Amino acid sequence: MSTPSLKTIIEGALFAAGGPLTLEQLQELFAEEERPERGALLAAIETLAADYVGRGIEIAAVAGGWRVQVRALVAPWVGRLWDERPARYSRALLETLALIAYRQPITRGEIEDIRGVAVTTAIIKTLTEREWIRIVGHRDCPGRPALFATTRKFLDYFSLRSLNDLPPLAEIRDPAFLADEMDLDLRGSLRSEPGPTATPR
Amino acid sequence: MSTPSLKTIIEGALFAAGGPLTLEQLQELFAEEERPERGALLAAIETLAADYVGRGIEIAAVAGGWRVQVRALVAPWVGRLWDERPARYSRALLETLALIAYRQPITRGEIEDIRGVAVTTAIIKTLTEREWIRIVGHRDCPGRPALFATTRKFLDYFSLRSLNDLPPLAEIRDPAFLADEMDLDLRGSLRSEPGPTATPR
Amino acid sequence: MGSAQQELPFALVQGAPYLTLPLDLYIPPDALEVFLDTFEGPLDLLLYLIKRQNLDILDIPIAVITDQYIEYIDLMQGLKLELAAEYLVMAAMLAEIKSRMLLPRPESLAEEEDDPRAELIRRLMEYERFKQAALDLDALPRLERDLFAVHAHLPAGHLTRIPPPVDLRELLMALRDVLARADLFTSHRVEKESLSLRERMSMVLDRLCGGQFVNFTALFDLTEGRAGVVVSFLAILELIRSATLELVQLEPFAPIHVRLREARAGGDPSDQEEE
Repeated sequence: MSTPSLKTIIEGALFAAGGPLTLEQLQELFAEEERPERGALLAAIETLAADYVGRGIEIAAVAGGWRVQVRALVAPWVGRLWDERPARYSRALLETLALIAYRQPITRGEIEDIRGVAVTTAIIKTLTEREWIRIVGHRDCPGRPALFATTRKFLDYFSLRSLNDLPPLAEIRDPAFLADEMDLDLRGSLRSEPGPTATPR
Repeated sequence: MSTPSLKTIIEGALFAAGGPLTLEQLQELFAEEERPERGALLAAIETLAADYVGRGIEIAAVAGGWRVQVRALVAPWVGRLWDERPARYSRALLETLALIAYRQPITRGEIEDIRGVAVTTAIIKTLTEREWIRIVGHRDCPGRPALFATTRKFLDYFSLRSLNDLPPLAEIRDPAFLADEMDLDLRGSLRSEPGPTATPR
Repeated sequence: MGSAQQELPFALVQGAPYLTLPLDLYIPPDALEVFLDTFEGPLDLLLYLIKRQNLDILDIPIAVITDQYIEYIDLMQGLKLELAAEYLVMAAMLAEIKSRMLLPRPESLAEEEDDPRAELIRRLMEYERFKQAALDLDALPRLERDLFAVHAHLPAGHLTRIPPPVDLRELLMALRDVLARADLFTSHRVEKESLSLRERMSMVLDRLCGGQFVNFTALFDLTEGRAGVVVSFLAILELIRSATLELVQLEPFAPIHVRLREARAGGDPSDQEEE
């Protein structure tokens, strides 16, 4: 039995893993003395990805590493494998999730201020159980409210490599008559948008 | 967006299914008027299988239909994905196991009533595969739900001679019980939750 | 973002989409409930009112919008629909802005800095950004809807899946959490219940798991002594009570047989278990 090529091994692993694999995880498939360099791994992944162009599946880079996924093009057919329709999320949930994604870390109260309505416990629970958000700390103010942030699972689920890949927030139109007064305020909120390194661990 | 080819759709479905698919199941992915003939499907599967010759995965005919599997040649490497760092069981699984131990024989519905949330099939499957629980009968009520009980293996694993060696419920309920006895040791093990570095399933 | 007005149906009434509200503001009562579900709060409703009339968010005719908003609120209250308190707070705020707008402003103050609408406009714009962000998020390709994870089968023999270790104390801790959540366990009955009884119930069920009839007496192990026999007896009674087992006696004084209550054919008292 000949030794299979690096590419073949990686292919088997990516297809079997059921989720994204990092370079480190791929390296660990090999015994210490035969462990490939990161460069060699990356090259193999690239070749693999090229092999799958135009097929029913593709190799995608997401926050958690590389993942093989069934392409969106065939989703209308493949989705029929399962009886249930894919979950649809309410506007309330999506707005809450968007606020957490773009403004993390953020408290429930701050979300409510922007949305103008209460955030139900059910929404927070659903987002937490899906492991899309988690508590990353508590604000140091009365009541010590929890600070929410998104997780890597959130990024993986929405096919994002980092928070930077989120669609850009709409620009604030500069209201002439408010210009001076609001300047600081708006700049302030813009600054807190996810920076390039804001990818949660 | 052009309509993907039959082969592309089948490829997507076989890879997404997570188990073998029959010709009938594949046919059902298509609306009635565009449903392919068995012959056309078989031809597409054959072409697909040929595409994967010499790669890290293959399309194999098994009793239940066609299935995507890791080639035996690379399996020794791929198998290491699950080698190290066994994942930890979820709180939901431990609660389910504890309830089966203390309230056996018990149905899934009864466990759900007490926990207040659904018990997933995956949890029951994991506990059954580990041979810690088994079905010992069925309750004579609508649906004839299975009754679960713990096994000899369960007792052995936890070094119990019988269920009577488990502490009485009243003792567990005492807030002092776990606080004193379990101290740092447990804290330590709880802290070592799996990181977001997706431990492959 | 604001230029293209979205022609999303504002409500669906008996399947027909309503793109605009009737001018006289009459809405069938059914639609009003849809209405409340359709809007995510007072800001959302205000945005709708503004967009519907192609008004510029930066220069809201506050009197008009306030009147319309309050008409909606009155209507909904008139129909006794439960209205979130936030809607009323907004109504009060609008009324206040309106009255401030009506007051003559001293010339000395730069009017830019004194526009009573400023805070409202800021909030509306901020909300609108995230309303759009939510739509964008929803449009991203996501797992389970647009994309699917692949699962290749790993041939047997290569999988040395190490099951996670579990500490007994961890198990008990989990149980304590459930107990804390479930009042069910406060009943004395459960607390007093002996685990040996439950264990015995499982053992009895195990003996019967084939679905065959078993001689009643064969379920007792006399070597266990009196206590053991009593536990077995109680276990069987408990299982009969919960309709898990059934007792069968073909004729008076004939041996009593026990089996799982399961509509399974092929069981006959004569093919009792060999002992």
